[in-house]
Amino acid sequence: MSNETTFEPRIVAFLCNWCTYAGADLAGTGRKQYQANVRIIKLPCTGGIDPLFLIKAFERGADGILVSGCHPGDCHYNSGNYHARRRWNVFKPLLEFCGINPDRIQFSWISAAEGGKWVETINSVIDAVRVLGPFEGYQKINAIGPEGPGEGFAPSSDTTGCECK
Amino acid sequence: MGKKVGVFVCHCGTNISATVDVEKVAEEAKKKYPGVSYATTYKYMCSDPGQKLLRDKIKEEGLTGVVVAACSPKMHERTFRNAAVKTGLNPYQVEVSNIREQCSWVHQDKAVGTEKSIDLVRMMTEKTRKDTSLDAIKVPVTKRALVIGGGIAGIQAALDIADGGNEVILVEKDASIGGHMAQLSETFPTLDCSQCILTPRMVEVAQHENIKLYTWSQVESVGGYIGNFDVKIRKKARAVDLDLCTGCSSCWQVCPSKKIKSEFDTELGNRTAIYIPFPQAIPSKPVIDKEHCLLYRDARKKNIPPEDSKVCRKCYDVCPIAPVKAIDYAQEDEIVEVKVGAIVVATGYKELPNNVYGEYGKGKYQDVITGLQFERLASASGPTEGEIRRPSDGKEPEIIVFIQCVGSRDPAKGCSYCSKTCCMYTAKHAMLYKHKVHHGHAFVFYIDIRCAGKNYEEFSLRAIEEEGATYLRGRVSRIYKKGEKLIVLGADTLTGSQVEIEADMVVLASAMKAQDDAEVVARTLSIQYDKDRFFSELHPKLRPVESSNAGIFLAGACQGPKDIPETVAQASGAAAKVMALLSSDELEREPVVAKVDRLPPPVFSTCIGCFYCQRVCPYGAIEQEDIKARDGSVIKTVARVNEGLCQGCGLCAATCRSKSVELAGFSDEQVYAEINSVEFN
Amino acid sequence: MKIGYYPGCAITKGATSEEYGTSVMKVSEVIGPKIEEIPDWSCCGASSAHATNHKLSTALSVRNLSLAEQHEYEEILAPCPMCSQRLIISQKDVQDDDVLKREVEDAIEMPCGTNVKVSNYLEIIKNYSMDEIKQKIKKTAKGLKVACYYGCLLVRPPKVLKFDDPEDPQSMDEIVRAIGAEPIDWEFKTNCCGGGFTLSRPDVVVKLTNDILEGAQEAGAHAIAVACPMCHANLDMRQKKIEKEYKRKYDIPIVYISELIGLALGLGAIGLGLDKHFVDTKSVVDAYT
Amino acid sequence: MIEALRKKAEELLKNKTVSVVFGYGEGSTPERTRPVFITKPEEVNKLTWNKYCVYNLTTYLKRQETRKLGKPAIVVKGCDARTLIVLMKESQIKREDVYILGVSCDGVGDPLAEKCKACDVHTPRIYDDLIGEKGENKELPFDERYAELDEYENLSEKEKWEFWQKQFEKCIKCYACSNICPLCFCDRCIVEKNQPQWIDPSAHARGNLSWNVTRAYHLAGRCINCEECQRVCPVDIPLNLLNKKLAKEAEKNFNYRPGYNIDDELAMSTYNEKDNQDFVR
Repeated sequence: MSNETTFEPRIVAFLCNWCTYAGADLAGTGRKQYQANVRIIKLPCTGGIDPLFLIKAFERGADGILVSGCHPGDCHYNSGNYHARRRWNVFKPLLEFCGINPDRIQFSWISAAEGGKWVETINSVIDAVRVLGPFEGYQKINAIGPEGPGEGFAPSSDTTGCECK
Repeated sequence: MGKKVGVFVCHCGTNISATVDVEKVAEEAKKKYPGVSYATTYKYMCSDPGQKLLRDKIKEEGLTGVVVAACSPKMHERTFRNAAVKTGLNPYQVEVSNIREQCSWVHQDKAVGTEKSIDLVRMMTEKTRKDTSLDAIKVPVTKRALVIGGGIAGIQAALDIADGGNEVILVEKDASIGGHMAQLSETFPTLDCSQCILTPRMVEVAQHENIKLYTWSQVESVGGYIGNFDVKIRKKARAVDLDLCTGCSSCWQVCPSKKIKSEFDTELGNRTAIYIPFPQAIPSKPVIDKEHCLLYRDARKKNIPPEDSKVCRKCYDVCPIAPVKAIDYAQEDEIVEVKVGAIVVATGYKELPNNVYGEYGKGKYQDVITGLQFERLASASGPTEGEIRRPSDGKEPEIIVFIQCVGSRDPAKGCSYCSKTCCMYTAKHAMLYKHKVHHGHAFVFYIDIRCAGKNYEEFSLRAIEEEGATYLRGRVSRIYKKGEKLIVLGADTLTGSQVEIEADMVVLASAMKAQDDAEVVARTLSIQYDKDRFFSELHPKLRPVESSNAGIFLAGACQGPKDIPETVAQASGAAAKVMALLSSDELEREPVVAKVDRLPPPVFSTCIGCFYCQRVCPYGAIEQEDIKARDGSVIKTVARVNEGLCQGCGLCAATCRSKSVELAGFSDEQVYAEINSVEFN
Repeated sequence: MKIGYYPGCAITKGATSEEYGTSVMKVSEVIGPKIEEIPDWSCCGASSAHATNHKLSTALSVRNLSLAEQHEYEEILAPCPMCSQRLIISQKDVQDDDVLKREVEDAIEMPCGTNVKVSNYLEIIKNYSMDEIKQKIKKTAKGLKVACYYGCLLVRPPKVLKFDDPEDPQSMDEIVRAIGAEPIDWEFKTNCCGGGFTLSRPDVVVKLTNDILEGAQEAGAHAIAVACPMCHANLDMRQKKIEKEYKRKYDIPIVYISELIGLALGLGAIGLGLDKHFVDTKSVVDAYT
Repeated sequence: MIEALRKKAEELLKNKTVSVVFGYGEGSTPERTRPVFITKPEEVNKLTWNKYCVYNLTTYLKRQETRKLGKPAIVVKGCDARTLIVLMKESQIKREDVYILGVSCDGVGDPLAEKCKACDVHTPRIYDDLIGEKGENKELPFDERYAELDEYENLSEKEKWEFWQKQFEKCIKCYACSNICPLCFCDRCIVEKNQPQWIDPSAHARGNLSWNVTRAYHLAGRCINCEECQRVCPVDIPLNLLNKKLAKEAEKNFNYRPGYNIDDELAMSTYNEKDNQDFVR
């Protein structure tokens, strides 16, 4: 689990294809440096992000999550981000109610033109989670499983049920 | 049998390899990732030899899945997929791991970059292992185009498409086509008469056998998708039968309501209640303004059908058409339904009205006018027949002040952008003024002079050097009336002095704004718009005429302020795009569409038919399907995706509680695999 | 609700414009709202202080806000617009700048008064006393054409003050209408009177005030109403000099809006300070019947 | 009231308006009731109504066994009737396919059930027949209706986590909660999906948070807080607290109460351009 000396937060970012993913690309094109603690998963739209994805990311050892998409009114699919916002409006308080720190699950609107905002946002998410420390609570439950510690990568065939191929 | 995945790590010259140990990434992949049977690196994967390497190895190694770790998939995903197709591998078995934009370019430390790349490649490998082969969706194309807006942009687009041999439906909300360009006096930088160059094109539209023109009409709704749009057009009742009317002008000559402010003349002139907007109108047939017409007013007051009112029927009486007159008071709106394959949006702009600036009198001074009003004053067909005279008393202004950037570049008034045309038309105005009022003096207040365009700089210099307009760099802080004069207080920032000018007339170079109903239009068409409500192009540089909705193209000032040459160029560009689209019989679409599962009886589908998916779908792509027993009785009603309508956002999949809907290319298995393999070092 | 009264140096007892302060107090006794002078108030940091030392002027200003909060006032009336503007801007400055806030708190040895609302005189009348005026009015100035002159400080900078339309304010016009006089439409409502240059560049002041007087006269004004001691001084005190310089007769009484209200409520002209003006105000007093 | 209920049921069965009546019957002890499914007019005396009728009978609308019995008349309290509205909105039943026997109710349970403490649907908001007096449904203030949550919302983050972990640890994944829930009507629950297996279905703590959070989230903007899940939970997890928290957020953010007005758009299938986004950067 976490290294005793330095804790490096593990952030999973779920980005929409049209705005934030392109914004993160733009940060790259502009060679804007940021901390490397993030792994990006691209989906067509924030509206297509099921809360299960976020829970799964925590199960797989994420210390924090960022969900980011187009600004309201700019959704490539017109209303995807509005529906997403509705979801997070109930899902985030639910997680907080269960004792998950709000900084561990964050949301942003970052357009394809906002490379700078992407850098600022991801850095600040990483910093915030760094302050919180590792998500030990979740890691503890994970450790209880029959397959032993849930940390780390296991070949997918073990966890996705039978592979009837 | 498991999938055999090949991993190709690109150096991108040194763009990647400088901060990522590409060899190590490939090595790790080969050593540790399940399913990876081959891994290598190459200098430039996107180059011809790079693509050849990819093709060769797919064949040699019998790869059934490919991960290319390179630049953003937005750059070369298509390149690699196309390369794979040539080997017979399904293109959707090829994925790109973004280790340049989102890794090597943003992290300096090579160890860190390498570790992250290893993670990213692993995640994409896991996803690839769950990739399924997908086939592009083929949809037929309706070979007809719709052009919305009959200004110069719409006219140009319609003519180009029609000349290409396609049917065009041109919809214009006003009584005549022509738009703003018809209102202009002379055009920069050549000073040729706007109407002289425009009206022949308008006539061409009217006479073109491939163009069907609907004026006094609006697009009510747009359904469907690229190649197959279903459009409803509302033909507003104009109280005149266009088929019968010959445009003989008898009716508007006898109309007793003569003092109605003419919209075409920017309220500087008058028109009648039954009217054509301007003499060269197309169609040259009138419309009744029901707001002001005595008969309709009477009918509204008495709450009776207009045809029963007896107040004034002069236009009807005078109409020479027999036996059925062309005037039809009882005419009602009509909805026309058409199918088109492509749409060009050319809805134009709106000029910022002159009542926005309190410091310029908020519109209370008659002699403070907008640029467009000046155009009407300077136009030979305008209310003063081209003489520059003050609206208040008809006197010739001897001192005239032009103020640039009124609204534009002023975030306080809601337009942070530059309207682009004003520097040029103000220079033109100053010239036209000097041509007409030789002894007069023109002052121009400006922030910057932006005249970038062919012969533009020379044109603006002419206004200064040859025509003697006094250009003052600074803003006007205040206009107030003193007797018959307008006192203009401003700053000359080049000399650092205050300027006070006793002017006879002031012309505001008002900003070009998006149309008031731009949002409504955008929603009707499901296209995006920007913060200023101008419609968004798909890519600011490389896809400037495509909207965010496939098959819908943009032309002219509805996409952002533009002058005539630029508008015409964009319109022709949009027309070319439309023709390319209409030239094929079938279209291929990315098969990234949702699908509701189907299973053998007795389950049929895990869908329980709550239809949340149907409610959230932005495209109406979810339909209800009855699953029936042999006897025809309904066993259950479940959701089904219309692939033609689905745009692949995945809203339905995320909304479905039982995960009975999945998005191809981002299936549950694929996303799960990706998340599940997140491992940090 | 208690409203703290902050007179400032210009209109406090014995100062050059004390008639403004006196009339504000007297009017408030009749139509409310109840106002109480903030104990131990100090300079608002206007004029020299804010031109030379931002921190000092902010601290001076905020000290008064803090005092007001200590005495549990939720709102402050500062009739002099120079004061109200300084108080509001300083409040915003400390709200926006934590470092400055700490420095100011060190200097004044009190927590910054960031919550108390600061209002100018027109705001107070509009928010609390319009109905009272209509009920308690004894005389009306029917036919008296009044040019409402707001000057620059009441409405600017609009982003911070957020009071009325900065180009065409109406609040004073409404009050004038309420007392039965006729506010005229004219061009110079928010023009500069040259306030800041009153001592250093009287030539500029004379030109600017002449524009205002000329504008009022041409629009047919019988009097100019003001709500600022600086405007009053420039228009009233300099009127003779302007007349001489521009060879034009004005003779336009310059009256405080509070004096106009006072007269309508039947208060004595002398008690309201109308005898202290340079230009004779008799024509205004006589217009009330 | 019982007489009126039986008479109505008899009439409906006799004239074949319905083929079955879902109602409450006497239980094994006086403090218990149990569901009864009456198909013959002569059996209507089995029907009863008293303060022990806590169950929400609408759950039988989703079950194959009871569906087979034909068109039902169903006895519902005001709260249960809200479920019917949700089920109709979600296309699970058609209005004409169910006969609603609303009963006016002053609260059930002994001691009084938590759900009854801030009840504002004493009279059902939808019914074909109302048994009992039509009472006034005075809407109670928002805070009062969600007062039960205050204690838990005020816990510190750490206390919250520990509290819920202690609760979830107990979960044996018996799925009684979703079985009893009238709104958990999927043919295949997400937890049953094994390709991929998003939620670990086995009875150990791993995956318990995922299961319980997902179960609650899937009821967001839908649950009418009948508390049946909590009642049937064999290990006493206060499941309805989660449901109620979501109901509170949905009402606060979207001004929406499920099953309250049949014309309201389902909260989680719509949006408002002005929805709260204070939490978004």
